[in-house]
Amino acid sequence: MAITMAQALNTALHDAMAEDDKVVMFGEDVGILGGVFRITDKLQERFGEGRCFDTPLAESGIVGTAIGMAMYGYKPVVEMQFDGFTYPAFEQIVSHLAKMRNRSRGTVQLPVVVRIPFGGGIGAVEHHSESPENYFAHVAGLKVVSPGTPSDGYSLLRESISSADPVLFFEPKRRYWLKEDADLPVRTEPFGRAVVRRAGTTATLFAYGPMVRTCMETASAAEDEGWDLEVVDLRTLNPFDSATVVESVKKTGRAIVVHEAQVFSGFGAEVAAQVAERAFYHLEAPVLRVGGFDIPYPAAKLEEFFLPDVDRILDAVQRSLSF
Amino acid sequence: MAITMAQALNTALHDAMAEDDKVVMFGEDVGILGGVFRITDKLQERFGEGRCFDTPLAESGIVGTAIGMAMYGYKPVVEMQFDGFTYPAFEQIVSHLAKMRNRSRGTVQLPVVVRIPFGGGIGAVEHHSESPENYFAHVAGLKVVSPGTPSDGYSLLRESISSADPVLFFEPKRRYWLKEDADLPVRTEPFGRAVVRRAGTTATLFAYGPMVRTCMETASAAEDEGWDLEVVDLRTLNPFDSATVVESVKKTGRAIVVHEAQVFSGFGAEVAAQVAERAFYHLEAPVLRVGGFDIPYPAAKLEEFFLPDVDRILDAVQRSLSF
Amino acid sequence: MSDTKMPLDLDPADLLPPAEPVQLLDDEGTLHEVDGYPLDLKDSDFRDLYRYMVLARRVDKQAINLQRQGQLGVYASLLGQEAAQIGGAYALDQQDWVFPSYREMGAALVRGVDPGKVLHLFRGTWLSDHDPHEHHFGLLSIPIGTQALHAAGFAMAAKLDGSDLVVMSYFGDGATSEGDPHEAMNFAAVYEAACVFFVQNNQYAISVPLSKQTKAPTIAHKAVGYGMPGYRCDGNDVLATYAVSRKAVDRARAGGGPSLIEAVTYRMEAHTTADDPTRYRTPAELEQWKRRDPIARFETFLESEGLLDDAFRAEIDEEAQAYAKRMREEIYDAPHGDPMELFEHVYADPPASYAEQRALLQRELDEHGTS
Amino acid sequence: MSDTKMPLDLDPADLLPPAEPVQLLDDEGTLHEVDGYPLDLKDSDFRDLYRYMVLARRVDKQAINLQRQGQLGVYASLLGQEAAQIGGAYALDQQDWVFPSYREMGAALVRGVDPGKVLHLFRGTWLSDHDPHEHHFGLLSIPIGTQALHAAGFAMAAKLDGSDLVVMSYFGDGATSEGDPHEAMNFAAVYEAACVFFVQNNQYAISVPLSKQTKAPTIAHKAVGYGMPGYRCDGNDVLATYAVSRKAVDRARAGGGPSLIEAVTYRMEAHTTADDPTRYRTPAELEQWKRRDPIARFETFLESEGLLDDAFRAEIDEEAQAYAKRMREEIYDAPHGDPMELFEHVYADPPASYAEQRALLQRELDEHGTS
Ligand SMILES: Cc1ncc(C[n+]2csc(CCOP(=O)(O)OP(=O)(O)O)c2C)c(N)n1
Ligand SMILES: Cc1ncc(C[n+]2csc(CCOP(=O)(O)OP(=O)(O)O)c2C)c(N)n1
Ligand SMILES: [Mg+2]
Ligand SMILES: [Mg+2]
Repeated sequence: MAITMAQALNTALHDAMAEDDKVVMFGEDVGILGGVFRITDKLQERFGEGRCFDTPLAESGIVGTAIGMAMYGYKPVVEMQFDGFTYPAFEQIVSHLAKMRNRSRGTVQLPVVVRIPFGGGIGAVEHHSESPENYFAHVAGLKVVSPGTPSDGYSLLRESISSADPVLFFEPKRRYWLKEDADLPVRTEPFGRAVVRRAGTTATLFAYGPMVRTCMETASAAEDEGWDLEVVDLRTLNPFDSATVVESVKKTGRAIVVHEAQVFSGFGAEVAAQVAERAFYHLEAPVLRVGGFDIPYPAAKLEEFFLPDVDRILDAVQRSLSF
Repeated sequence: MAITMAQALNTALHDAMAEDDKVVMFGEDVGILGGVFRITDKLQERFGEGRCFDTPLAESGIVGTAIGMAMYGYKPVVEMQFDGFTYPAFEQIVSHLAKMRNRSRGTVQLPVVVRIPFGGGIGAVEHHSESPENYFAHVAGLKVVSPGTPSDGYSLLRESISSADPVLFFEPKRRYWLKEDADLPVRTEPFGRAVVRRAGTTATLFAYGPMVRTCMETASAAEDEGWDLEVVDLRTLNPFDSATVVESVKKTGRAIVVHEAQVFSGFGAEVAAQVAERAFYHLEAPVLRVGGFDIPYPAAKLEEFFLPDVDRILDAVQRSLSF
Repeated sequence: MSDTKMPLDLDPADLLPPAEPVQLLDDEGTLHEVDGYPLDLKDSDFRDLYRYMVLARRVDKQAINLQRQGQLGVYASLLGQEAAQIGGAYALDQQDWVFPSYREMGAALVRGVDPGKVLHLFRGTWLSDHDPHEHHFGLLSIPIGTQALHAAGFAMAAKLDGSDLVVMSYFGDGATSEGDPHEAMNFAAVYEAACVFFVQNNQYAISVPLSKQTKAPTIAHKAVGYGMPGYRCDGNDVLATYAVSRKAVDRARAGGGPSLIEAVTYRMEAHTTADDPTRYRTPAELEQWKRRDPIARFETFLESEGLLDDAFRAEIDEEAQAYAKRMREEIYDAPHGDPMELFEHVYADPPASYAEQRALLQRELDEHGTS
Repeated sequence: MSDTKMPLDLDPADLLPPAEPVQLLDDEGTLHEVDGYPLDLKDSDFRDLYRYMVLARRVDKQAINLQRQGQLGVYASLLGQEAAQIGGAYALDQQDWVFPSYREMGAALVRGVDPGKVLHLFRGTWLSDHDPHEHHFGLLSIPIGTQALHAAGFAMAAKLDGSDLVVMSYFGDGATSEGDPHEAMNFAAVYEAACVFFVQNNQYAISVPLSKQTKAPTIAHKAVGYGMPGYRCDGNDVLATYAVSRKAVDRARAGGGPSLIEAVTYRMEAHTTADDPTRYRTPAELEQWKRRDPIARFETFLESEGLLDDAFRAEIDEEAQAYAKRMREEIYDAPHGDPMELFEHVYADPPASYAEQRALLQRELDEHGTS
């Protein structure tokens, strides 16, 4: 059956809440409205206002109370309405959500999932197209996850909700309507496994979230050039699957990391650094990074010039090959 | 004359405020107390409560009002009391301080300096030894600076205060008492220039802030092994001086990046990625990264096991050489 | 120990806003005098207030249409909030400043900002397109409540500089839950900054009604915690919003410090054009508020005062059409502008690394016309 | 439009805290009954309150000494705040929870937490060393005010679960300026969670006096903005802090929702052992507060009631010495523990990358004994 990413995520929430009555969902407009993207559609109707509720407009409040609820024994799933509105919760995430388990020597667990629709490509106004994943990938104590396909949307969200560790779950909002043939419930590879979405020999494209699809399109387009690209979907930034990444580069000898976020000190730097370290003797060209420019996310009419697309990635492949 | 980093910074503030009455300094306990590290000592006494004042306890408030004051025409220098207390201001920094100039098409400039005593090594309690620089290095629109010597402390702070762009100024708190022979006022190299602190041929150590000193000590210790290490002080993370970095690696063929922050997705990843890309054919070994482990900053009695030190860096040099 | 006593020599009850919001025009448009809120308006002021409200509504409608025609990505309507916004901004002098949220097209008009320019944000031509310094009107602020701190800081700066300008910060009922407006009110109070916090309580934060946002008796009561006056007015009565703002602004200008105004009003449109309000509110509720339309009410009053004749109506109508036309001209098929400009404004002093990135973009433009 | 009216059927003045803080024992230790604050204490309770205060002071002193001897990195004293802290925590049942800041050694004692264990944070053995679930006492929280949200969330959870436990969150006067306590009080109020926000107003946030922190008439007045009661008491009168807390706790347990307590007290020591308060406050001020010592005052009362004889004094003294001794034993030269434990608790399910990092640290330990 063809399902969209949005349906997959919504179903994952329904199934998790049906299975475990400790799972609660809250955030801004997630109740009767079902969230601005309808990812929480019908949760309140089905599970009642106690288990799915609207909060006052305060993101630090949302994450901070989620921590308290988790200490009590609940498994809160909270929504940040958009990527750019995660920032007020930064202190609660970095100083408490990430650190409480370690601080308490393991006596306090915080099984909290923070859902964040992220990334651009939907023509939105400012603050609605950010890619903040690397602020959090750098925080020890968090898991950082971003699905690129509907089945992974379902499976990784279910795994996030059952995880005893806090998870920042980045939903590629421009892929909410991306379709895939899949039957729910589905379980895909667990956290910490990158997946080869397309095997190839010429070079490897590494991506996660929204750029997985773009890389697949690039690989198709590259066939015209006679290039056989491998596409690796990283899926979880932390834990990071070095092994699969390195294995792929050992095979292809060339690596291009792709994300929407500005390149400077983005997650691509970590991938590039690891590849350059661990596949040193196998690299036939430097690891290249393709991403947004080092500027703030631009206005809607200019986002196409900011975002990596098939052409920009092909250009990088070309540069890699001509090394 | 021998001056300490703390004296250099304090003098820079005094001189900047004396020179330009638009410079104002505020934050928690910066007034009569002179800041918990006394970096703002006697500013209030000398310039009055209007130009150096204590604020209510609210970091978002501090940065947010600094933005308003800058829009009016002042040049606010604000203090975050400790690294770990910068996080409540994250939204104001990322969504406004960094972006307002671009958003306004250049009609609004925000010459704000956010001073942040950062890093560990002083046996402090939790949240007082963080290295948050890479959260900000990834933000387009900010400059991110960290002096490693007293003269740079003076000069880079003066340049930060006169900069039309917002600056996050990371003060290596464990080096507040580091001494250097220097006469103030002193002007060193400008933003965007890395400096070779010690020329060498065996391998290059890249560092900034607190680790510059540690790397210099490492270079001395390395002489016993017959290694001639080059030490490059990056000084400003953004703007980043690729040219000097690459030039050094072209010479030595080996690079080790050192910082206190956890390695995973830290600033070392950016340095490593750039070196691996831009000095690809000159590298004789993979760029290695030496930093904190990927864990929260530990309790005081265990920090020595977390922090990079001479031995850990020498070990990396050894690994680099045996490649 | 004086610290254990109340530092104020006030009757405690004086701290509290009145039980009823200040209303000068009742729902039928009849004027009632209210103690403490004298009206200092001339006929031309009455006419101006009306003019701005009608223009705001027309401009708002034009923006919605532009969005429906695919010319804007999204738009946040002020329908129903004309009296609240305009009464507030009208109480300001030219030297004063406004720090708006994203819904302040009406206040923008009063400040003389060209509505067409404001729309570039919603079209996505650029992230904004007016110079705040020209009209003393800050950039529309999207992260909720954050602009309240800029307003407080600006007012702190003005005070330090010896200026008597006043700053007005707009935000919504939902915004009162965020930390930033809380910190802003506290800073403004502590430094006795001339900052007026103007809350348009339009009953909703997207789908979330006020009753789920706060248990405060009213939003005006929140002022107590900062030791500042909290004023409350009927936000659909432009004379009330003006009179209350006048009082707050005069007080601030005279050095009396900040205050909080709650204008009780209603968002007649969807939250933005992307929203579907039928999911969370009833036609009956809408109907109730429709009957309290701020413009209709003020018209009744003006008519009874003989201030509204056909000639004036025609004049405003013409002006409104002209505004709408200029907006269409400004926005309709406005080109996206030069992508190379993306690198122009990020820094006064851009990093060397931009050279390479500019070159990449230029190459892309040359080769594909897009990235 | 009922929304434009006050939703409360209250006399507005009822919302406000009383002009004078509630005091049951005057500065001379004489008991006065206060309407609405009946004392439900038995003789054993009076003795217990005294006992906890004396123990807290002794434990506090021991901690300062340990710091002076270089055994602790830093320590935040509660000297002078014994009545505030202990009166609050004493009003709780065993099932209830406390979410403390870093200054809550007194509250820890009441909850049965071993003070020696608390000190490991200040020594730096580990970041904390007690299991919150054992005594229902959260980890000491250093980022100001953040724990108020954990408390609110915990109370929301308890309510959802049908439990009638009550949560008490301690924070300081300075913390009221941060966004988090604001958001916490709002959440607790909106969800009618059983959460008591207990502010120890000790007049300072490090060097910043209350007058620069807020212009609110009192901190208790801040409750008005959340539609919750704000109680104010003499924080150096343990009977007042107890009676007021009892009222707030009972109300919360009965489903009446959250409230805010301001205990007016004074920090007699430096902010922490790293602070030099002579820079910002006068000996005269200190002297004034010394005369209002919470323990001395309570002693006078107990003596007048015949509840304090030499035997009881000796018993407490012995207990206090024993506590101090155990603290010394626990902390003195406590080893730093196994560095390899650093990787143990970060994740329930640690990343594969830890293997390499563990190996590196192990190698360093083998080679150098340190990193
Ligand atoms: C920090 C932040 N969180 C969430 C949002 C998403 N959002 C946009 S408008 C809005 C509701 C605002 O309500 P209110 O303050 O009452 O203003 P109104 O829209 O009613 O004018 C929300 C939640 C945002 N813009 N900023
Ligand atoms: C978010 C944050 N900012 C700054 C600090 C540094 N700091 C520690 S204690 C303190 C003052 C706190 O004052 P108050 O809330 O009155 O509590 P008290 O120490 O008086 O008990 C400050 C500024 C901190 N711990 N957390
Ligand atoms: Mg609203
Ligand atoms: Mg205090």
